[in-house]
Amino acid sequence: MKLFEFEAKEIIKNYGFEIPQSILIKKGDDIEKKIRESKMEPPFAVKAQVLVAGRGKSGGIKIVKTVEDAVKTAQTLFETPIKGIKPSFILIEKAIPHDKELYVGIVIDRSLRKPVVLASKFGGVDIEEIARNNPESIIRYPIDTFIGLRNYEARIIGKSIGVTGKALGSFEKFLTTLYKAFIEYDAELAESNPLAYLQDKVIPLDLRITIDDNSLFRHEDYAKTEEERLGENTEYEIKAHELDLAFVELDGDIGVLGNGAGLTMTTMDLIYEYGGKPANFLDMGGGAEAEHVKTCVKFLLDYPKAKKIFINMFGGITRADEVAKGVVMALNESSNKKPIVIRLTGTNEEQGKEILKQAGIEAFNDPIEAVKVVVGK
Amino acid sequence: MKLFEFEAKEIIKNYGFEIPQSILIKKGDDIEKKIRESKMEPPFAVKAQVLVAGRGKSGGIKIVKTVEDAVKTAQTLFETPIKGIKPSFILIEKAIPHDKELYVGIVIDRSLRKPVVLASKFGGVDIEEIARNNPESIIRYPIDTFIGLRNYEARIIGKSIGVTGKALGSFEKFLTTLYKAFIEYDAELAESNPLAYLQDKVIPLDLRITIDDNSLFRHEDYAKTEEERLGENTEYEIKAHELDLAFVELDGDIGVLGNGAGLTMTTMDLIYEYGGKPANFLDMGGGAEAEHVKTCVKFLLDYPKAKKIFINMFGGITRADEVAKGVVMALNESSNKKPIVIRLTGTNEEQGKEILKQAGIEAFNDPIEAVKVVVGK
Amino acid sequence: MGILVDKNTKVIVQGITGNEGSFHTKLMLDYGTKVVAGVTPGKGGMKVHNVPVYDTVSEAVKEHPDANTSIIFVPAKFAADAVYESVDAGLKLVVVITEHIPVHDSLEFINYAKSKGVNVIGPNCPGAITPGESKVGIMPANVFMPGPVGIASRSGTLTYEVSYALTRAGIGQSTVVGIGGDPVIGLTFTEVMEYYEKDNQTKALIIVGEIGGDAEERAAKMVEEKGFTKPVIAFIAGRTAPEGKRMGHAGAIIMLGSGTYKDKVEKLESAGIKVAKTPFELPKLVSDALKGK
Amino acid sequence: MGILVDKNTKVIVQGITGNEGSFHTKLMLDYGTKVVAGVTPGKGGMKVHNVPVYDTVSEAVKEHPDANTSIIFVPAKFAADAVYESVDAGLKLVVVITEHIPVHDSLEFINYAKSKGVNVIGPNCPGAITPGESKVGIMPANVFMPGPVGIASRSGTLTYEVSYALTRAGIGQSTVVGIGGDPVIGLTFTEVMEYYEKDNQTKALIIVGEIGGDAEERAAKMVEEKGFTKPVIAFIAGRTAPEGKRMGHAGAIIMLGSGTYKDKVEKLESAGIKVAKTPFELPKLVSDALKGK
Repeated sequence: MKLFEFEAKEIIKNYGFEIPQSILIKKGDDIEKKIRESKMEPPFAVKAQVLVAGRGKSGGIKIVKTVEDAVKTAQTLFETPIKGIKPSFILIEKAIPHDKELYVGIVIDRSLRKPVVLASKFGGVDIEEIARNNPESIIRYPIDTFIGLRNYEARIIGKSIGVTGKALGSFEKFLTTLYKAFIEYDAELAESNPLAYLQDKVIPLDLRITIDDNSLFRHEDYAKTEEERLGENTEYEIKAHELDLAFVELDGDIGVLGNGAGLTMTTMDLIYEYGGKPANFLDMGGGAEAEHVKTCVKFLLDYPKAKKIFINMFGGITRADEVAKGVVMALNESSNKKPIVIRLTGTNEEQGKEILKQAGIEAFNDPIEAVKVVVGK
Repeated sequence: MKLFEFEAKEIIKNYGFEIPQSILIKKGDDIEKKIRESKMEPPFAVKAQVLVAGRGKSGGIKIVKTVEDAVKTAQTLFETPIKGIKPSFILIEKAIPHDKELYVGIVIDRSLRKPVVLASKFGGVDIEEIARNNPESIIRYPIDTFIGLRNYEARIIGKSIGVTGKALGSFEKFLTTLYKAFIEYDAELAESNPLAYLQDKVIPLDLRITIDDNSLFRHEDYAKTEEERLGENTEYEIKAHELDLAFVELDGDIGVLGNGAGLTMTTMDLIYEYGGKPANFLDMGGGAEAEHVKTCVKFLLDYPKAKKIFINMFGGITRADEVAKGVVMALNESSNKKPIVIRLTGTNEEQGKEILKQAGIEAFNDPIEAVKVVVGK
Repeated sequence: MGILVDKNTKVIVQGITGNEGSFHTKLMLDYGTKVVAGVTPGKGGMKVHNVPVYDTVSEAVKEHPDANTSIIFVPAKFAADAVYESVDAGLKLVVVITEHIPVHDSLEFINYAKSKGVNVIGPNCPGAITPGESKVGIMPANVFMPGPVGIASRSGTLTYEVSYALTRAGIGQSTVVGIGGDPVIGLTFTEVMEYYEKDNQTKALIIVGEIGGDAEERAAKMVEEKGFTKPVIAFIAGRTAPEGKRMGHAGAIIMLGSGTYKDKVEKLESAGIKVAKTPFELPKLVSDALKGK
Repeated sequence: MGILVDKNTKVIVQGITGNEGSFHTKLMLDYGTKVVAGVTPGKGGMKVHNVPVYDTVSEAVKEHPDANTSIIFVPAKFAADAVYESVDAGLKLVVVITEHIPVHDSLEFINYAKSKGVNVIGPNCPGAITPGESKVGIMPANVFMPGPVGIASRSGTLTYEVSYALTRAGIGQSTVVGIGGDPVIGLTFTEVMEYYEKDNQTKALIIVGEIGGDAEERAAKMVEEKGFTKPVIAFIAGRTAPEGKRMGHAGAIIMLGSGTYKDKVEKLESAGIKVAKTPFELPKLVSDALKGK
């Protein structure tokens, strides 16, 4: 779960790290009054609070020199979709004049199985872009899981991206604070980009924290707000999320349902290999029962991008008869009709095929044969 | 720094562990109104909030059956000194009927250099008493510093003192919560005694947390309240604390000032060995300068128990001339006069002795000789 | 012989009284796996499919000192604790079936287990099976048969599919290890491969990877740098997966431009590892490899 | 030779630009100690008494790869970090002079150092000196002279007093180690004694203990159980200290009825260790012991 910039900054602030003065504007707020009351003086950075990447490039951040401009800009931003999404919040922040912009992020290194600090003196652009243009500038510093990030390590990292003098102490405090947030909020990613590097301190101009979804039971306040963060997903991804389905929207026209993530991806790949285009990823999971299969199939029947449906099911723990039952239930309950091709094999295969046969569906044994039929070649 | 019972319980409660309903009474509060507002029903435990040990035995805890009795008892307790101290707060708590009382504490094991959980099925009396009467009942379970106390370990500990069934889950939660407090509050001691063992849960009837004084910079809220906790110290210990002196009051009549804790203790021991009785422990510390020595000597001049003063100083990093200067300054500034015997040796010994000589004091070289003089034998 | 699990494997089932734990205990017993004890806090004294249940792993180990392996079915919230308990009780292999464990928990218990010399398989994995000897996992037993091919896979169902295809083609398996679909897992491809390298029964190896992370790239690098004496064939799922989206598995996501299908295939092929276009090509490719073609 | 510090000791001073750090760097240099570098974050490039200062220990070690020991003068709040830095930079002995370090910090860095095979002396200690070879600490140099007696002590000034008494009596010291007055310290009596046991120069050992904790009891137990080939004589400070009060040192407190003078003396004596009534008896007792009386 991605946190909004203002939420991430709030965390850092509560840990005692100074961030730029700001006010948060909701739609309908009296913006001018709020600015006046805050006693902030321009210039301001007016920033749309959206979760998609590339906000700056998409025009979501404006620097303004007067209160009047701030009000106007905020009103405009509320109505300006960024990658399709209109913001619900605008952050008006004291603009910080600065010369240098750093990149600092913490992620998990899968092969080391450790958190790793990424830092570069070339902040202000995506880490991918830094990796392309200045790969040698990126410091990778792994952190011991049990000891955590020590202050001296933060200083070493700061020094290695050119931070010196008084600002190094501020960098040390910032990075150890960011690491604390990374750990305490079960983050997959905690990142400041850009991190402004001033004479005597560093200031996070942007700040991003992504909480591991699996840990949300430890972060109940955020778990409650999960729905309002789905903005960056498509309409059907949001619907799938509400139904608790593992669904990803794709650009093709063949609806895909498989059991198990690997098999479902492979089914997509097979369709592509044989000249078709998958319309989605949808994994019914392991050990699915009829009711859940029904939900999945009905979802694909309702999903307009899917012109046909391909169900690829290998029965192991999942039983073929349960899947067949679920399919038939879905077809009976839904008014949408679409061509369906089913490959069914493994545990209780015979019973499953019989159930489908009675509903007029001939299931395939061989996935390749089945794929060829669904792509129509 | 010892926390009051109600403070320790507040910590555990904020971590999500259920404690008995209660209200905190300050002097001058309308006790009856507060009880009525809380909607608590009797019986209550009315408990003086003092930091000294043995509160129960000293009559600081009363069980009452009516609101009227609670009010009366609280009023009486405010006026009843416990080991010399009248409480500033009274806790009125819902009484919990229970059969069994456990002991659970966490301390630091010096030789293992690990936190260690102490637990016994014979709670309700001091751990010292348990150690005397039921030593085999005490479980000692050391905790890995980096991994912390795992839930399964809490269950093992609970089981080993006879907690079973649903209550074991509650015990697990309590002990892991107590350990969290122990770590996050830099505790030297975190202890519940008694911990009531009910059918389906455990409830901490008393709870004690002692914060390591050296860590108070991390616990600023408590550091601010340091003064009000000094009640269990003597008048002169409180004065010494205000002057930041390492002073302990003793029962004899010879005031002792040394440099270094070991040497100062040894000086006390020497006085005792030669038939005298030390009136205090006072360590001027290492590398003391004249101003600080002056403060120490003036303190002893004002300290009525000290009829004579013995200064034992071995010059290493501390310079004998600085000490001599400090002594002379104190004598000049104070109107109190007491016999002073000084042993002075080491760095700048000659200059020091010369300074004292001009003030009419003949310093000794040999501590034994000096001690014999001060004890008057 | 196979690797990691064999006829000497003596299993403790953590979470044995739950639905999944109980169900798969039955299936493991049916397969001949030596399940010696189960653990569920507060349920000590029960029996599940005639397997005695204890409150703690240390009690189970005390009564069954030959136990050497744990399989974990406990809910995600409590799974980390279950791993620590097994590691501290002296078991040598911990198989974590549980899905949705917080990744910071996995980081810690995997590092802890490693520091104690304990192997972890998973989390979010189907377990490991050495056909004909021992099944410590949730895979359907009937798709496997003993033979010369090792399989290491990030995916569950896909592994069954591949194994079944081999079995139908008359090619058996030495050991099949589902290493897990999470971003942070215990044994990864390279570590499992070191076991396969030493195993006499294994004559060829299939790697079933997927997009996300760089486990396949590292396997390729290891083969390239250290060499591997047995033929390796790979399949990678997720060729058509978009960037930045999790494909079912928490680990199956292309992030910061890394973990793409293209990268993986290039690295594997440049290390001399054949990459199958579909899993159904694998029996032919393996059969050729076994014949030295 | 002595133990722990000798003429091969190459010291890095952490907190060298502070008052104490700078002052004692001068005194150590005067004594002949090889102080090769200093560290103060943000002060890299300076010199203190001609010793080059670096921002980090790793930089100092890079420029002075023969450095093997650190002495720490940084404030309590930052001391733990300084220890981690030295340990991670590969130094083999860390002497922590700093007083008032939170005990939970000490617990962690001492365990960490131990796991990396690094010795910690202190915290809250005067350091160690091998007279005539190297002084890594804050003790006044003039009270020591080389000789056959090892001293391990929980107290600072008292140690100087004892050493001076020996020196005046013509009895020199092999190595004098102030192990520190905190409840949780790195090397304790038993560990230091293992070094003394192996040291050829040391012919007799003095233990200067004090009330609180059970370090002296453990030393007694070790002598009783494992034996110790050299005569040991002890002095314990705090015979007249009351229970439950801290006597200056954080570690000098009788708690929960343990750590009393009486207990310590009984245990030591029953292990055959003579306990002096005053520190001024020690020269005679040691002299007798050296003569085999």
